[in-house]
Amino acid sequence: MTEFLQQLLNGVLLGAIYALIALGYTMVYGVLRFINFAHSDVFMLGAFVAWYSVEKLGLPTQSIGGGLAALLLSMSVCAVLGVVIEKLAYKPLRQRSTLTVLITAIGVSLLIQNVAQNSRLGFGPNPKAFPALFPSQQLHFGALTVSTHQLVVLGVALSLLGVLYWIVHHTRIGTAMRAVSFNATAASLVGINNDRIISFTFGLGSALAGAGGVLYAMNYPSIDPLMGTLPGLKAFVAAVLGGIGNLPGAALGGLLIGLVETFVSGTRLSTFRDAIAFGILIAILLFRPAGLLGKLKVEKV
Amino acid sequence: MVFPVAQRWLLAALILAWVASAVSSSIDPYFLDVVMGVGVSVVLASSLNLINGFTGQFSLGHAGFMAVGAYTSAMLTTVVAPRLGWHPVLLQWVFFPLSLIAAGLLAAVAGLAVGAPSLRLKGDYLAIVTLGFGEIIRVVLQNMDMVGGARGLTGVPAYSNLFWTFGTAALTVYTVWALLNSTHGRGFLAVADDEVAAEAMGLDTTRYKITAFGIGAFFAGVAGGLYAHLKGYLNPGGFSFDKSIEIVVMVILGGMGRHAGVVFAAILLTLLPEGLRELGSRSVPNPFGGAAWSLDWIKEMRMILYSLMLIVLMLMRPQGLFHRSERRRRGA
Amino acid sequence: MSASLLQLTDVTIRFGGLTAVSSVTADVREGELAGLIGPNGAGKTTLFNLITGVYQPTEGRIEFAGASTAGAKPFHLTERGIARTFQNIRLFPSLSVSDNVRVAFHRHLEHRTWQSWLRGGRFHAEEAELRERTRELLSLFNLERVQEAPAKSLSYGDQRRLEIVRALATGPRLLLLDEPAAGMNPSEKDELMRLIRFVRDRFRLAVLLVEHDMKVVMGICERIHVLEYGRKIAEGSPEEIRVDPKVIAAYLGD
Amino acid sequence: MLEVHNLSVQYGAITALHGISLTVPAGGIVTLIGGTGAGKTTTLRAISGMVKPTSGRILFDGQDITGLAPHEIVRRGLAHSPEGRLVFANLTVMENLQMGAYLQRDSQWIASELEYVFGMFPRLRERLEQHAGTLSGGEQQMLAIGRALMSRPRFLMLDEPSLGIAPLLVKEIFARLVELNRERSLPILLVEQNAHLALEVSSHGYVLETGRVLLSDRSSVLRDSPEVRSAYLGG
Repeated sequence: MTEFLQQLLNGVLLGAIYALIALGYTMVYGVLRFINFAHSDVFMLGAFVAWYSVEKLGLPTQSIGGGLAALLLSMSVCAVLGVVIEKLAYKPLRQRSTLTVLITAIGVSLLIQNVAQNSRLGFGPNPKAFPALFPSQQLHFGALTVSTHQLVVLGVALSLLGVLYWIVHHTRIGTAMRAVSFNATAASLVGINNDRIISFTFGLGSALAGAGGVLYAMNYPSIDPLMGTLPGLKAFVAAVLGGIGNLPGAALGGLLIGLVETFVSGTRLSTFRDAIAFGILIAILLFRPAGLLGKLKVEKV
Repeated sequence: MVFPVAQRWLLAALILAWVASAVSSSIDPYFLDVVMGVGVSVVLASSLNLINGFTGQFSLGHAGFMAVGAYTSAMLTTVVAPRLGWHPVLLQWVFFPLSLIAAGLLAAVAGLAVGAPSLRLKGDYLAIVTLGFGEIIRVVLQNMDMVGGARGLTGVPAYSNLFWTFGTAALTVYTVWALLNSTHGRGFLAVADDEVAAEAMGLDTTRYKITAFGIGAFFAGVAGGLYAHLKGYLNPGGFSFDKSIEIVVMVILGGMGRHAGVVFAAILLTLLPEGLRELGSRSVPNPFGGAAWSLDWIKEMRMILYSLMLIVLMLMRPQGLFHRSERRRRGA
Repeated sequence: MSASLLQLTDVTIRFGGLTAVSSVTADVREGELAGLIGPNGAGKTTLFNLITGVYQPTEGRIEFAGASTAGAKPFHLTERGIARTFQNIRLFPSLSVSDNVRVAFHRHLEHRTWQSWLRGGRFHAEEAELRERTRELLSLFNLERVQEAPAKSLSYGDQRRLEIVRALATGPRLLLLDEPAAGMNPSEKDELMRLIRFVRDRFRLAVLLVEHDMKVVMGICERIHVLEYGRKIAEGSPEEIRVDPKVIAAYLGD
Repeated sequence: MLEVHNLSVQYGAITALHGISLTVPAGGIVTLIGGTGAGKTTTLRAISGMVKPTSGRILFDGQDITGLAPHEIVRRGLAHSPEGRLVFANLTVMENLQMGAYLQRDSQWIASELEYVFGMFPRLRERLEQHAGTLSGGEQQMLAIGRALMSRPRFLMLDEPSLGIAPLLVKEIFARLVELNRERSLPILLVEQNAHLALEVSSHGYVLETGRVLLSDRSSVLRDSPEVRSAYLGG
């Protein structure tokens, strides 16, 4: 029972991180209808900015203030980066086919990875130890052991999800985001500047990815320039699983993938966990071709 | 017997490959390796072009089909072949091609298995299912001790030579060409252009899409077999999602469904990193006198340059590098 | 009176809560020029999609040449002799004009796909014959001059005509035309009316026409079905339809 | 109020508009009629910035708005209720109307304008919390018009408000439009396939065919023109 609860907790933690990344994929898909492959690299950069802020800028470790500062710094840098990437690489392709944008996104992703791996321009190829940003301590609740880091991860992830929900549903710009994703033409006809909303969406999604990167690094305290690939891929799967373009779907998908991965890890099939995650995805898509919460569009003839 | 023009080209290409292969011992081995790699890329890109370019689907799992083929043929030549006690020449010239066919067939079965259920899915959803399938193959291979697991499979004999690589490349190019330049084959293009209209014109779009997956996967499997016997070593990590992306990039850069364009893009993109590596080992004379300038930085920067080029190309030439309407020309 | 080629009996289709076509009974006879009219959104195109197998009816029966079409996919129905054009022109835009027609001819081929690979004598003979038939068909409609151009580069009128030619290449017994006169000027419309009559006589088939332009419909149709709001409100000759009070109300308001 | 000079639009190889010119005076209702593919919708789309014209000029209130982005044109007071209504199906009726007031900051004005819209279409008030996608065609059309009004337009363009709507509702909607035009002297450019109705409510009409203006005259004249009668009025 304790074992189960422990795993459940770990699964929810991982799932919350996947959900943060998946939301970025899904938001961008919502407004632009394409898969932003560079998203997983923004996630990686998020972790590195936090690392940098401690190692080079000298933010204190093991402190709540320092940890929050590093987190906020990561999110801001990633947000700016997301906006810049969109302006430089994707915006000129607005009228082009999705495939063109997709390949550009792959190019951007490769560029970020390779610059990051370069020792002169970036961080170099070797893994780096990630510092303990927040005070770390083991807490015991009965037989259950929880680290303060885990609590921070959970707390931050849940608050960010809450803030996102509030932005999307209760602010003017959030409403505009929804409008653009429902119908970009109609949105422009009520006076919404679609380009601005798209920029904002990229910024918001990238900030969440940055936060996801920091939280992920706190759990798996070694970071390297290719660390984004696998979590990115899984978050992408989570977004599709939930129904791409659907925000609650992305959160649900992230949670599901996190739980499946954690529980499979605890069994003999542990080395198969990625395959099982994909297998579940495929099975679900075959029964619900538009994902769990997605709506199938019927083509007009 | 008089061969039609196209078959004559195929025959000429095969003979050329044979001759080149006969003199290959006098070619620089590194160069040879690169050239054979080009042949494998051509097979991979042309076969993916049939699925993604001509039939308008979107597969991100080509590396998975390649992996199935690579491991199948490598297992045949490393485990089965030694027990036969055949002469090495027979092994390379009879057993190896048979193993390639087996590799292709098994990959084709995988292709049909992915293609069939995926028909309900379109666009991004199809892409993710093929991607997922590729990853599953990789994880399964990583966990199969029989094929070396994550450590990889070593000691694969070096049966791939210029004849096999270029012969297969020529055959793939011919097959795709022959298929498209026929009334039945134009159906692939019609399905890509407008599925609803294709269905209304009596085309069984389902069959077309599955056929494209089957044939595409077959050649990806054969390419995998060639690759295995070229490198002499297989590692599941080599068939990751990145490899699939690499092939997709060739297809898109070549101009999605432009046959010749995709072949050129495959050649170019395989040579480019090697070319940059080669360039990086040289130095240019310093025009101001003094020590020559080393171009070492290119070696270090080559992947950065590659990705930058990709972005710039997409911004400048979104239709692909070789945008020339080859479909307009009439075939047989 | 000739027999019914197409028979719809109490056909209904609902999308979610919306009933797009409601209990429609209608028929098209062998060799007939029939019309289907009604205000925008009355369900005409939906009815076309039901007949061609794009949608399956929620209730009711559709029979073509005496056999039910239930469960048949569009390509099955094309094989059985139903061909169509689309309201918003759906050619194969990147294929050449002749390839558009050639693809539609494919079901007349004897050889199989793999024989395209071997390219033997049978393949070449059949392909040559098909090229000839394509050329003939195109020249009949004055499209031979553009046969190598990609379909998307054609003028609007030529694209509309090519769509009809492509449908004819499938060898239909019933041809469904969805607003063929859309976007045409009066002289083009006259030309179109001649063309439709010519097609019917030359290829000995029945035509069912959805059209907004009253002049075209009244000018060529022998029998007209009128839909409003998913229901059939009238059926009859152009003369009868013209004076039918229900039709006048539907079109003109009251 | 609105002047269109020699407007041409091209989609790929197909020319949809060949130099259309038209004028809508302040306070007037002008209608464009013509068959499918005549270029009516394209004209509206070009005016509201949804498609870029290949040539020609569009003047709104004396200012050149040719080639501006749609949101900039809306900002200047030109509202477009598009073909197919394009309401936000997943948002509620209320949210759709609030969306229409996206550019308006004055909450008092928004509240009073909401009241005006509900007064115009009482059915919308009854459906306030319903998702727009679940409304009937007629209700969606009312919502689309209401949403356009919420952007505080000085000029209104409507594309086929009668499309797929029961005749009784069409009558109601058109009656409201006429009132709206009178009460606020809001100029309206109306695209309509139901030529009879369109010529009834408008003061001036343009008949379009294959991207050209075929006829233009006072609506009462067009209504009696034998050409228009035979082609569009079924008589």
